[in-house]
Amino acid sequence: MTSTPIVDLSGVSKSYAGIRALEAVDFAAQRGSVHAILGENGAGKSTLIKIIAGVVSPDAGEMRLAGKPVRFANPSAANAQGVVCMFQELSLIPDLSVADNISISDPPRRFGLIDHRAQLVRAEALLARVRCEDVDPRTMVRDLSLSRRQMVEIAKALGRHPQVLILDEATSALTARDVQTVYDLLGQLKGEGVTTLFISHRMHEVETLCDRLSVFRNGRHIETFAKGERTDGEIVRLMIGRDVTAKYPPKPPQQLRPSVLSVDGLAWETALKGVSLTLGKGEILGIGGLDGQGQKDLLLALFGVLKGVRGRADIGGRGLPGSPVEAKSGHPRVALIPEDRKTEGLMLPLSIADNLVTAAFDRITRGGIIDAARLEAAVQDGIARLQIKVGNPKDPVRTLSGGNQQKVVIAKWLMTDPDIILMNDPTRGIDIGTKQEIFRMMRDLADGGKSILFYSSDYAELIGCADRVLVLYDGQVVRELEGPAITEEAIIGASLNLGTAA
Amino acid sequence: GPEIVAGPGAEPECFAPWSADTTYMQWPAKEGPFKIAIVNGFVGNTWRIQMIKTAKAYAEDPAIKDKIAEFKVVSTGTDAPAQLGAIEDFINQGYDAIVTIAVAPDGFDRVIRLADKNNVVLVPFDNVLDTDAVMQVNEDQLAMGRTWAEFVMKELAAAGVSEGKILEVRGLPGNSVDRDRSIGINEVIAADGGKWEMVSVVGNWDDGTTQKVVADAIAVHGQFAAIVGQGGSNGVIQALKDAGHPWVPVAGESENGFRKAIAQYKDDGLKGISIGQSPGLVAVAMKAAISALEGNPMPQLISVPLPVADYTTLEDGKNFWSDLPDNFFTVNEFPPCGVNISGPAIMAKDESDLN
Amino acid sequence: MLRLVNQNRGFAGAVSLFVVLFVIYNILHPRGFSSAVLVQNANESVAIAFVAMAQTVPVLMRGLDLSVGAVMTLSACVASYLLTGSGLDISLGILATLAVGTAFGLLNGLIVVYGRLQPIIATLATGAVAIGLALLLRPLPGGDVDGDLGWAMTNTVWDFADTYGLADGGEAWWLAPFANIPVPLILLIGVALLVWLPFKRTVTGRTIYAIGSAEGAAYVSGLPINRAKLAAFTLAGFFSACAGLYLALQTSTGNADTVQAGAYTLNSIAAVVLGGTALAGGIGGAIASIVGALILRVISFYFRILDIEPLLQPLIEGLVLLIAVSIGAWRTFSVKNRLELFR
Amino acid sequence: MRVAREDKPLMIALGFTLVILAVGTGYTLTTNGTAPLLQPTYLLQQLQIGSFLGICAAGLMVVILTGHIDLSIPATLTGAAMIGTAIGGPTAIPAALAFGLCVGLLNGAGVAILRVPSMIFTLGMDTVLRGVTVAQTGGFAPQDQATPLMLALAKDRFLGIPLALYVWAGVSIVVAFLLARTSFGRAVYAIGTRERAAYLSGIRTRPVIVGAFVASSVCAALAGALLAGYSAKAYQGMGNAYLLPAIAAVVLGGTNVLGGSGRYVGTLIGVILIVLLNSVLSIMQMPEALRQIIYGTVIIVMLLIYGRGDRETGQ
Ligand SMILES: Nc1ncnc2c1ncn2[C@@H]1O[C@H](COP(=O)(O)OP(=O)(O)OP(=O)(O)O)[C@@H](O)[C@H]1O
Ligand SMILES: Nc1ncnc2c1ncn2[C@@H]1O[C@H](COP(=O)(O)OP(=O)(O)OP(=O)(O)O)[C@@H](O)[C@H]1O
Ligand SMILES: O[C@@H]1[C@@H](O)[C@H](O)OC[C@H]1O
Ligand SMILES: [Mg+2]
Ligand SMILES: [Mg+2]
Repeated sequence: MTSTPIVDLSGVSKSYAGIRALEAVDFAAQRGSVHAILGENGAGKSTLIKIIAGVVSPDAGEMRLAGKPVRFANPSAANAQGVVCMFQELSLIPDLSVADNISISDPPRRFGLIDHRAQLVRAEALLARVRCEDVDPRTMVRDLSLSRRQMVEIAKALGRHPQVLILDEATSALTARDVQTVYDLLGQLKGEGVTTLFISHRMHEVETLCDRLSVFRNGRHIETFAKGERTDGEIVRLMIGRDVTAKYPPKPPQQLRPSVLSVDGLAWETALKGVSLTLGKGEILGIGGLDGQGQKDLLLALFGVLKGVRGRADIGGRGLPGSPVEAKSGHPRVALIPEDRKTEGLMLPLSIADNLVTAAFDRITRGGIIDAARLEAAVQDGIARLQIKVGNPKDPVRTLSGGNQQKVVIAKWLMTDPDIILMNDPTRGIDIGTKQEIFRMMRDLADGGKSILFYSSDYAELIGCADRVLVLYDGQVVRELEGPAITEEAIIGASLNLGTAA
Repeated sequence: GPEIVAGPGAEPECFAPWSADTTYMQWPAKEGPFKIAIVNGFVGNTWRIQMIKTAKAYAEDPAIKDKIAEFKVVSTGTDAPAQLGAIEDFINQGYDAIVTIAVAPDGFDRVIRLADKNNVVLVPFDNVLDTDAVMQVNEDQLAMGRTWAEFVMKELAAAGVSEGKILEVRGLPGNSVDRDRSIGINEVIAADGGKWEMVSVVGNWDDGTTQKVVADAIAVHGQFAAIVGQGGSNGVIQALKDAGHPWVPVAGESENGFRKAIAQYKDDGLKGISIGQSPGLVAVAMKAAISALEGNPMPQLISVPLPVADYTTLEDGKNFWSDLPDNFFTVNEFPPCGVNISGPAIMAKDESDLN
Repeated sequence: MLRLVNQNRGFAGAVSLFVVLFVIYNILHPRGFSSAVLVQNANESVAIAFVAMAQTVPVLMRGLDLSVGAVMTLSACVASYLLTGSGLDISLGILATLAVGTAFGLLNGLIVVYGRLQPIIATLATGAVAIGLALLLRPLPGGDVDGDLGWAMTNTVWDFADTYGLADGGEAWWLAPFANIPVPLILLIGVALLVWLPFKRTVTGRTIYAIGSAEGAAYVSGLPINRAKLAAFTLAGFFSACAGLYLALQTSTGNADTVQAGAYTLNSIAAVVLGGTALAGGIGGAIASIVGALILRVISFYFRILDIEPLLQPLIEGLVLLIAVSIGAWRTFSVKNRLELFR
Repeated sequence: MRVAREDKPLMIALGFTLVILAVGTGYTLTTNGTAPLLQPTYLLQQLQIGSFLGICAAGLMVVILTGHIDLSIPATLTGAAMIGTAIGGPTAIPAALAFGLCVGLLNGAGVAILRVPSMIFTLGMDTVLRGVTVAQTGGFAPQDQATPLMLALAKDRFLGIPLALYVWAGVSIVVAFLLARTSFGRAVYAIGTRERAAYLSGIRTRPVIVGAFVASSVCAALAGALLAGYSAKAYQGMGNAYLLPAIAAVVLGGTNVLGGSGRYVGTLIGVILIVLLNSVLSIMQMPEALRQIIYGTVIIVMLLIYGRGDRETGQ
């Protein structure tokens, strides 16, 4: 471990409009290692890798690549030197084909012009490497599911022959099978001497994949150590500065709950093929299964977004809501924490305060006119309730870290005082500490008589958190698990629809 | 195409040659009835509407009705390619004559060549072309401008005014009549001994626009010694009234309202002259087209006299009507040609139906 | 094939609409399906088609260029001075005209890129500047464009050859298959084929699509954002100059017609949308906008065939346009996931 | 911090306004030895002329904030004036406004329900309405004289101040209040920022968008009624001069053309700036060519000084 580090940063600082994102960071990664970067939301991880990848330039400090000082003016300069990054927010172009995207900036050419045929061949080869033979390189990226997009993104990165490959929460939406593919790939790359910098909030991924770990907190590099040198508990303490004893709050005993929502034979287009379920008062009902089995459509249907849904539904004596407006103002009130906070949950340029109240204008107005005092109170209340770390509530919500943005989304919906909360993978990209707070809050809400329908792509969360779990496969509930029967094997087995035997 | 022939032409009292040098054209005679199209450019003002109505009424006139097999009117707006396209399309459709108000004085070379190739008679009128390759019908625009300016200079001199600002209200930019009138006006004023400062605004030949720009000009410049305006003269009067601007000599077109105002305020200083382009020119042009198709020799440039009236010659019920609305052009008929559709008849009658 | 249609649904719809309208027009026309009619139609459509192409490029990267009509007018005014004299003079004049429009487009690009202004407002302002310059050049319409050139460029290939005594005055056997094709159509298609299609197949061209689709993603993917933006506006300037050049040839004059400039700019947006290019960027193409422009034009052709009250013509034209753009709305009603309405 | 950033365009626009006044006054002082630009009567009169633009811009701003645009303002203004004067009598102004309301509802429906891009739907609407005005003027020489109320509103004064300015002030107060203090206003900003998120927040996006278009059309119609009063009549093309300056005023006032941000005061200052710029150019008797060039250059220079529009880098 004494050879020249491939990436070496010293004294790097960066602030955004007064907010310190990184402070005097020294960081090094060795050639051929898989190096995890850990830290809670807002710790500065993304900022660090953006600096390495040439997306933002540091205010101070310097960077060496294989010993040579470098300063990237833009991402293409970094690419040219073998630094390739998969960003937390995808960098694919939705309206171009998969093949176009994979060879986006340096396509094969004939007579100086892009050679579509060669591009296709190249895309097929790279997709095969990430075991995505099912993806047709001519489809538009916008028609792919999030998990497929992440795989395409990985294929695109591979195609750039990285020396240093950076994955910033690139696996947050991946399902078990794809995660395995990524493991294998990283293993291969390591063999070829490629360095991987890996950011994830999924501790088990970090444990299986990485050789070294660096922990960041509040923009500072706290410590770097080899895998196994520290226990999980110690790592978490380094990250969030305190102990996390139990990640999940205790579940109440199994009990009979009056139903607040039940659907029977819910069908929609080709995505839902007769889903039946009952959600009890005060219950956290988990939804599992491989990505894209209709879970998201189910939540959208219950929230009134989909048209032409068939089947019976009973929500407090009424059918499905016809629109989100009806959903949130009906009886019982329904809320949806949507899939993508950046485009569906938040209005990034608007202030934190404005975002907090967008679902609950009636709480801040009298006769349609905004009451300044009520507005102020509602905003303070929302911030306090989820302990959102904000400087000034008038700052654009864009300036918050991912985790805090997610809290804003949740707080916004709690402000409507919903009876039924639909959650679409609410902890995607959320750090351990915050996750714990969210789970705590979910349980408190449930104990307070709210009901939660909770989809997660992370089985561990379902196991730790849900009172009952339904596993969806191909638009149908294939398995219902309850109490001690909620195990990883059971969920994975049902997800792959491996017969009905337990 | 037409042959250049020696005069005189047919019906000289109607188709008067522009000048002694005017050449004559003759097309091979065709069997009627004919297919005739009108391709108007701009549609935005009263004059053009009155023109279109006159054309349609004239096509029904017993004197020519039987000579017309098909009659179509299109308005293309001010876009040159669209106007050229429409003319060419009518040529392709086998129309015999196309009467048009050109959106620009140049640029018609191609359609002229095509018309000649197909023996189609193309007759620009009102806004005519800068060419002698086609037969055209118009009043003398340069003379109109000069007469306006001379009148105003004479009235100012009579009132003992020899310096000040003169407001010129122009028509739709880029058209030939706007250009020629303006040249005439400015030529005369420049030659005058007085110390005149010209201020010019664009009124698009439209009352409303004119009223607005004149009001704005008064707001900015204070007072004018006189106003010389193309179509939209009602607007000039209205703007003067509204601003409480003293009555001064005004030259304008033949709108009924303008003439009414001159008659009413001539003693308060509104020494007015009203020379209108007649929307009835369209009828003269149509008649000329038919005559040409019948094989008659025609002057290349047909002159229709300027219908001059000023505060000394206005007469209620004869060349204006105090009981009729403001909004039509009084001069419409041209008896020497048998064009007897009067302004009130074509424009005011619907109004009275309404009320 | 099905995929291509599906991925270019707007374009496919536009082509079908145009074909239907055009065929019916020709059936109704006494001399339908003749080269004379085609020549006339082509002449009338070339300028707006070029302006529509110009508008497409910025729109693809989610910016509007409100100066295209003005740049066309400016170019036409320049051309009206230069398209005369010897063959060499004229050739240089053509190049100079194209250069002026292209340079103006580049200026737009520089302002948008380095001034970091929204294209729509930056070009609203530069459009005024272009019109001002055009008015300085041509306070009155005028000019002296070479007559033969005008004739040759606005007719069939045969006439072209005939005018310049090429290919045995147009009678050469090898010219026969093309003899009846309108020169304006060849110009239009030639520019599209030789400039637009190759450009689309460069990284810069692709970057324009990428910017319209997801600018942030394009940037982090290492695409040349600034170069693409400059290229987009420059290309828009070039196509606008082509329109101006043609306009000058067609009318043998330059006319600093503000109203016409404004109308062409607005119609170019309509053409772009009718062709199926998304105003939100990322989807569509210049070829599609040519079709859009043709649809706009063919609507007005009908007024010369059918007997329609002249004073109602503008109203009907508007209604047809409104209906045409609303036809796409059936998709809105068949959308099953309302989120798809908000992309 | 944030306040400063939002106020920057306002300060710059104000600064430019002063520069324009100074340049104009310098000119008149040297040529005529007078300073009409600094006389309250002259300024009031310019503002009176500016009120038509101001009212159009107020409505347009609401539409722009939702991320849309209303290109039908010219024909809506004209149409409303024509309908109003044709109907005449005491119902003239209500009729004009009702016409605006209908246009707004149609535009709103086309954009919010059919989801045709506003850029194109309102352009189509403008063409249709233009056609209506042509047919209307030509079909049966309609009555087009402004009613006494229209004349009074456009020209009379109260306490020395033109009534038109009171109307503009009233519209301003309503629009500013709507935007800043009502849930409608919040919804407008939310939709303009990200419609998808607004929809998923349970905001009634369709009625709000329709509302924005109604605001724009009704304002245009009101401006039409006033302008008819000012011009004493309604006429074709009377609205043509109000679209591009209105867009420019809104944007110069610091509103994002793509929606989501901007304050009403900015629009107000933007209008004043454009009105003064125009009148100074008239006073200087600038030929049309130079006028256009100066006009365009001023807009560009101002926006460059704002230095807004930070480069988008994703993340
Ligand atoms: N564009 C920006 N403008 C202002 N502040 C920013 C911006 N980007 C990041 N920040 C701030 O910088 C700090 C570090 O953010 P960064 O995105 O690096 O965190 P992170 O460790 O990647 O968090 P997460 O796990 O939530 O992705 C945070 O406080 C964040 O609010
Ligand atoms: N042979 C091919 N195989 C797969 N995809 C293709 C192929 N050819 C084109 N495409 C994709 O189709 C899209 C557009 O097609 P193309 O480049 O042929 O332009 P076009 O749509 O025909 O032309 P224009 O956009 O100018 O109207 C691009 O995204 C391109 O990647
Ligand atoms: O000749 C002009 C005509 O073309 C226009 O339409 O109205 C006014 C007339 O002066
Ligand atoms: Mg991050
Ligand atoms: Mg295409």
